[in-house]
Amino acid sequence: MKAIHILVLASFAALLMVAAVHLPRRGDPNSPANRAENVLKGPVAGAYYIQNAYLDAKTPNMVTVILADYRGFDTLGETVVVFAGGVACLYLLRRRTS
Amino acid sequence: MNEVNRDLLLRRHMEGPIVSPIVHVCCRGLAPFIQITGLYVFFHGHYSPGGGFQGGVLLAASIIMLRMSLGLADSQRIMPNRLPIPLAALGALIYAGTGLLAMLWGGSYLDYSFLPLPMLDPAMLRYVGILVIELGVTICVMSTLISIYDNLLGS
Amino acid sequence: MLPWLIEVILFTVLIVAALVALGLRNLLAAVVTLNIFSFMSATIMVKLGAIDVAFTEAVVGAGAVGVINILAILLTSRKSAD
Amino acid sequence: MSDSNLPLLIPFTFLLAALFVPLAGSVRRWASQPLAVAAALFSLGCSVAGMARVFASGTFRHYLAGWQPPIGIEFVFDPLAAFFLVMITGVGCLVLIYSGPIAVEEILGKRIGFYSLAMLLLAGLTGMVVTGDLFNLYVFLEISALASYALIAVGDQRAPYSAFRYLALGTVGASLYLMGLAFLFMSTGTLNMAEMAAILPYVNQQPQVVVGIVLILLGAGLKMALFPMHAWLPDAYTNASSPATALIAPIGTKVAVYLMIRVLIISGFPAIITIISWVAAVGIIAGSILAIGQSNLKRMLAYSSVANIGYIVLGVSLANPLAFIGAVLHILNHALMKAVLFMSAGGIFSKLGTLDIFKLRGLPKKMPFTTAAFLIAVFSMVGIPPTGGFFSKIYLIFGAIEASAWVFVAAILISTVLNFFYFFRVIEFSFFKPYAKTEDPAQEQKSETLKMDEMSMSMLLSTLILAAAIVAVGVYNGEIVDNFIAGAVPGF
Amino acid sequence: MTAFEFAEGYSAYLLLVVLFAIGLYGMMMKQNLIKKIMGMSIVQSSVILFFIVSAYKDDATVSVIDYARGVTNPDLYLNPLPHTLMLTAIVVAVVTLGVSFALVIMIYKRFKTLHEPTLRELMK
Repeated sequence: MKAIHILVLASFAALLMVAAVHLPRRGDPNSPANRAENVLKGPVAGAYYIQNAYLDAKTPNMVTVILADYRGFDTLGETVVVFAGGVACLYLLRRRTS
Repeated sequence: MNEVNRDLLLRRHMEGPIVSPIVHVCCRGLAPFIQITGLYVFFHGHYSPGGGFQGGVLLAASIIMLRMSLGLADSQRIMPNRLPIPLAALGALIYAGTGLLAMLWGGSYLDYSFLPLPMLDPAMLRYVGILVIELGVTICVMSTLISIYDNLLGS
Repeated sequence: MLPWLIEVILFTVLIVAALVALGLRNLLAAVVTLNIFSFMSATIMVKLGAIDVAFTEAVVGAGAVGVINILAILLTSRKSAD
Repeated sequence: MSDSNLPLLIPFTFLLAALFVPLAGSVRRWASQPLAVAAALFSLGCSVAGMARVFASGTFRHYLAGWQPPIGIEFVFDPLAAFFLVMITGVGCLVLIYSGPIAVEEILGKRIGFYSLAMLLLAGLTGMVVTGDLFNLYVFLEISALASYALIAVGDQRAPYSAFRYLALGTVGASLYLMGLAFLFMSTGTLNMAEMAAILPYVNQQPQVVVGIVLILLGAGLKMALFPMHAWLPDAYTNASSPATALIAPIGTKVAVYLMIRVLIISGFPAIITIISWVAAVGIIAGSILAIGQSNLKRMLAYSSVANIGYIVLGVSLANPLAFIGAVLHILNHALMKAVLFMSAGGIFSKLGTLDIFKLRGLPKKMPFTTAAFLIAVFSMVGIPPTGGFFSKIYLIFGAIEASAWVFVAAILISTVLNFFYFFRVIEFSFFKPYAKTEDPAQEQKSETLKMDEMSMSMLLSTLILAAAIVAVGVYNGEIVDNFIAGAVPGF
Repeated sequence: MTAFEFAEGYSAYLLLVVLFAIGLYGMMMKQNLIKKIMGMSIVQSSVILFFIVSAYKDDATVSVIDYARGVTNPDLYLNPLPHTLMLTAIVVAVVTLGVSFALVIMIYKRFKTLHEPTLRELMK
């Protein structure tokens, strides 16, 4: 049984490795996520953020601008996840009152 | 061994300060510095790594450290047990409310350039808006982590 | 020299830390090893230039996860069968 | 505020309610349930209004923070999303009305937490449906997942362990999803669903894209408990408290199916759907056979959920319009049926104190209305004509015939027979068994002196409304398909 | 492509896939629930690092504005988008960890063990 699990896991890892070597190489400035224009001639998010973050929010740290403004709803979701964790722990561990 | 540990831990937290004065003094002395660092990290998130979440974790770490050294009873003065969850809700509300304010003033949700502050251009408004919502994140993260610690301990 | 070779070394340390953490029977030691793991991943993030993420990982690994981990182990059992 | 805020308002109302429930609950303990119901009603209104607008003037979007994608996040309200939103908010609203009295009984003193988490769960589910951004979807996925772990963990003695298993498998599912998203993001450079659908044809046959899609589908399969990955589901549904099960079972897994549909649409139904449809067909049969072996009512229903997820996935993966319509209609039907079944199971447990199928004697006399609702849901489950289940199965069978996949037709038919067997046992033991021959005379005495002892009014009312909805879906299935589902069918 | 270039470009991905598999191994094979949680956090860390590696660019600097470089050429800065996404993912991972420990403590209070085969026995 254990051997079968390890075999499944190894083949899964092998599959991922085969896929991973077809990804753009590490550090490629022209990979689809890093370049400035995609195949549809539209803007790519990463390059747009680099070029416009300071102009849009007067904030030098691009990550902060993306976190709080461009993708602000992700961060609201993150805050709600934190809140959910707090409520979940309260719900699970607080002794029953009354 | 394990049971002894557990009892020791709980007794320390229920009854009061632990025996060693060195630990006591060190923790009390260290806590304000951690808090200052947390506030710095929160306010300086615009210019360097940092921001609401990291600042919130640092503030929570300082208070958790006080809880560990002073005991649950004494550290109640700093952050009462009942407070964290309403405070976390308040933090998330600051965030959600800022977005809602922008929406009520005519923009999309979370579009800070529509915030009703006079005499600021959109870029500055975004700067301010980011600061406000980071404040909400800080409060929420800080109080939630303290709440998780309290609940894990008090279960 | 070869900057990426440093990365490979760091990744190797990371994997070794993960294996050791999973292998140790004393859970307290395993948690400490997992803190090493978290610190190593923060180091790799710095090497890759993700300073914000590295800072978060370091703060979280030291301030939140470590405390919660140790608390949970003190409240439950410290020995593991495997 | 304009009309295009509607897609935002639906999850946002739930988020806001989740924050306000602890605040209001700490002042007045009883205030938590009405607040939750009010939020669900408001969201239902928003969903219906949005649905009307979608069918009047087409898909509309809300750009969060005013940034157009791919720079920002967008919320998309299209026909498929509208259908799911109305279903989730409607069922959620009725379950929340139902949960009032039974929550007092089963999770006394934790009601504030329960309603806050229920709001978070609904926020996560509706957010997953409405978002147009793959990473934002992950965030909502985690919100709903965290809420459901906690909801499941409070119940009988074994509940925390089953919740832990759910947490472990759910986290693996989310990690697989994120890994697949990493592969897709690195090869397309975008996170927006529409843009990714436009870019994927340029890179479609490359191995990293295929593996990325497979990883996402694996993650979704873990979340929806598709057959070989269903290990967490029976324990979780059996051991959780009744209101939590009634809330999670009808709608929780459906949203993972929605995620699968979205990913398949984005990637243009790649060749792996053949494998998925075989897996689903095996799941249909296996779930039905496993359900026959159970003696606990909730556990039997949980295994039947596994089988029904198989139906839905089979319909989606056959990739033709008829089967797709059948799958979407079956999602609605299954949500209604499972809601009714679990709600009446909760009522039965609170009045009879047992869920053992062999001890349900006298149920029709004691709880006539609950039994009626239960029977309607069972008829729909088996597929008896005036109810909704019949028509969705017919669509699925026609879809399978159109794809000339006779094995799948056989699987659906065999599973119908198996369905009949395991539900017939419940009916047999509650209606037809004589009252004699029990080992426990006290029990005997209790069941002999039967008086009508129904669930409380709000529980009964919401159960009956849902049971009526099952019949209504059956009677008006043509209109529902023509008006609401036909617009959501993607081009194959 | 020489073996050298291959190692430079892909060693990080391959090692992270190995890490992912190690985490999954911990979750599947280890019988102690706390060990399973450790495996879980290893899996999450590997995914986070995978995204971080994808953001790397040769000869680029960290994503805080360097006024000497200007912002017109995006090749001079690392891609900030995956960094942001992973900040959120780290938070999610931490909160999941907290909830899982809450569950573990509940289980330990009821059954006085965290050994999975024993727990399965007790469940019957």
